[in-house]
Amino acid sequence: MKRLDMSDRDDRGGGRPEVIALSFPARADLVALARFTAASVGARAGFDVEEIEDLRLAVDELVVSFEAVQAGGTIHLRYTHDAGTVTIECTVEPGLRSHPSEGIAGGELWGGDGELSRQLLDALVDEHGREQRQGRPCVWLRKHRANASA
Amino acid sequence: MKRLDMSDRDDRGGGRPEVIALSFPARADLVALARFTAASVGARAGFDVEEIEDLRLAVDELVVSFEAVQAGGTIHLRYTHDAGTVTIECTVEPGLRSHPSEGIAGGELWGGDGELSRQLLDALVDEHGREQRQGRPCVWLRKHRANASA
Amino acid sequence: MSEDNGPLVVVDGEIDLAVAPSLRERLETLLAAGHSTLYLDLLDATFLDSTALGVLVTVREQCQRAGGALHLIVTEPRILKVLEITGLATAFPLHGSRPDLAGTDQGDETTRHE
Amino acid sequence: MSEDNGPLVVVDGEIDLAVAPSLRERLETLLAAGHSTLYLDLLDATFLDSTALGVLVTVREQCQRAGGALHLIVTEPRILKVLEITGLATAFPLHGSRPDLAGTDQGDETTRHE
Ligand SMILES: Nc1ncnc2c1ncn2[C@@H]1O[C@H](COP(=O)(O)OP(=O)(O)O)[C@@H](O)[C@H]1O
Ligand SMILES: Nc1ncnc2c1ncn2[C@@H]1O[C@H](COP(=O)(O)OP(=O)(O)O)[C@@H](O)[C@H]1O
Repeated sequence: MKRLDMSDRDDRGGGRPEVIALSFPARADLVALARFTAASVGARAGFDVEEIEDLRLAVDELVVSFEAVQAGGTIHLRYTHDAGTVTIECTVEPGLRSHPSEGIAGGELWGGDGELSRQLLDALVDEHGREQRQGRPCVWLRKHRANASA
Repeated sequence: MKRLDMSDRDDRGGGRPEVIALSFPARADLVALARFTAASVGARAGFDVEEIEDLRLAVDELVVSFEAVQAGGTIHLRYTHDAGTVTIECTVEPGLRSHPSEGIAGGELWGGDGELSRQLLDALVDEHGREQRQGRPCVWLRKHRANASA
Repeated sequence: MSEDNGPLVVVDGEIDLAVAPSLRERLETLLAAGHSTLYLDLLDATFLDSTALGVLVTVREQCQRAGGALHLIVTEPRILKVLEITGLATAFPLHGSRPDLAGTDQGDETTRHE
Repeated sequence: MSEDNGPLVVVDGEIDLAVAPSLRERLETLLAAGHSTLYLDLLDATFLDSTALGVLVTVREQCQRAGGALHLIVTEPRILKVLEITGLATAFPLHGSRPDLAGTDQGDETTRHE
């Protein structure tokens, strides 16, 4: 599992990277927001239809990887694209678990899906990882357009 | 035009209001993000299909009201819902206008649409307004569900 | 040229800030080519905001100045609602279906906007 | 009960974290009612993530333990891709269309999941 290299992000391709940020409560019926935003960013980055579908599934996998622990928390997503490369970072801000049944967590339902999620991410994106960012867990991915100029 | 009253927001209905935040570069093809997010928030607030369509159009009108001035800037949207009431605030962070032709602005195309926009907002939402927020322009709207408990 | 006939332009999907400029360009190209009456097919359009409406109002004025009209073909209730809210439902000749294409020059000019 | 016949469950749209729990509930209700073989119609499903896949894997094991199988009816390339990536394309009996409903109890049990 690689570490997210931020250093070369801002000057790749000589352009300004576009940043889209999205935060929402960790609830199952809001995960679609993460997918729709990924599709928009993929389209802006010049991804083709298949690559956009890959990105939609990959960001879904990032977000659901936080489910069990973080019900009641807030999901923060940061989408960047630059020269045909999309980077998505997902962090979670823990919340008070006042309504556990309503959160993204599904209890024992989700046990053991981490392996499926990892297999999907391995296949769908070029790089992905999990690390601590200012004391909070962060999962991220990076995907290049097939015909990327970078 | 009313001022946005923030004071009663956090305790209406006794619940925790849900907050969804979205930021994106002021570009025409990203306005769809604002609409999709509005639809998700409307659904969470219990709006019916017609109310959700009203909300989608209304947030579009908030965002495009910033077009001409703010090409190259960043649009910040904050969606809150609580007890069947949705509040959306839209502020703009000015940017360097390095690529004026690519931004949301369409030059003279948009001149005179403010009146159409205002008519639509008047009809579609319960309250809307424009004010300065920490030195930046902020447009906002509030819409109640027809069968809202509040 | 008859005032009742004119080229047909078809747009579908969401007619918003991203699409309005090219719609305007398309309609104004036909005006510049000498057409004063235009037909805009919105049957497969699902959304129309004030920026698109601004284009329709502007082009409508240009058509009228040239002695013609901008006809809208629209059935989508959301788009009719937008026209009604803004008081524009009576400003355009509205049609519930495409006019018969026979005998006009619409066949050639019909182009799908996407 | 024949191992080849069983109730049909239909799901459409995006099968994700929001939908997976009710899908699981629906399938397990049929298992609890004594069915060991189930058919899941994914013909109108457009998206399937690891949480939905986790449900399919769990229910498949329950079916097999009861001497039956979980059949998937799927043609969507995106869903086939997900099955292939995770090595599960050969773990389920796959069908390109709905089995003939005649002579089974599927007619009664068929329910649309939405
Ligand atoms: N649906 C559409 N049909 C025709 N042209 C379109 C459509 N959507 C966008 N365009 C055109 O594509 C160009 C780029 O669109 P725009 O939204 O401004 O993206 P960008 O900000 O990347 O330039 C514009 O000239 C616009 O007129
Ligand atoms: N497409 C669907 N079909 C059937 N049930 C669904 C579907 N989507 C959601 N549900 C059910 O609706 C309930 C609420 O969904 P959920 O996403 O958890 O929203 P909330 O967070 O508001 O409770 C859940 O029990 C879920 O199983």
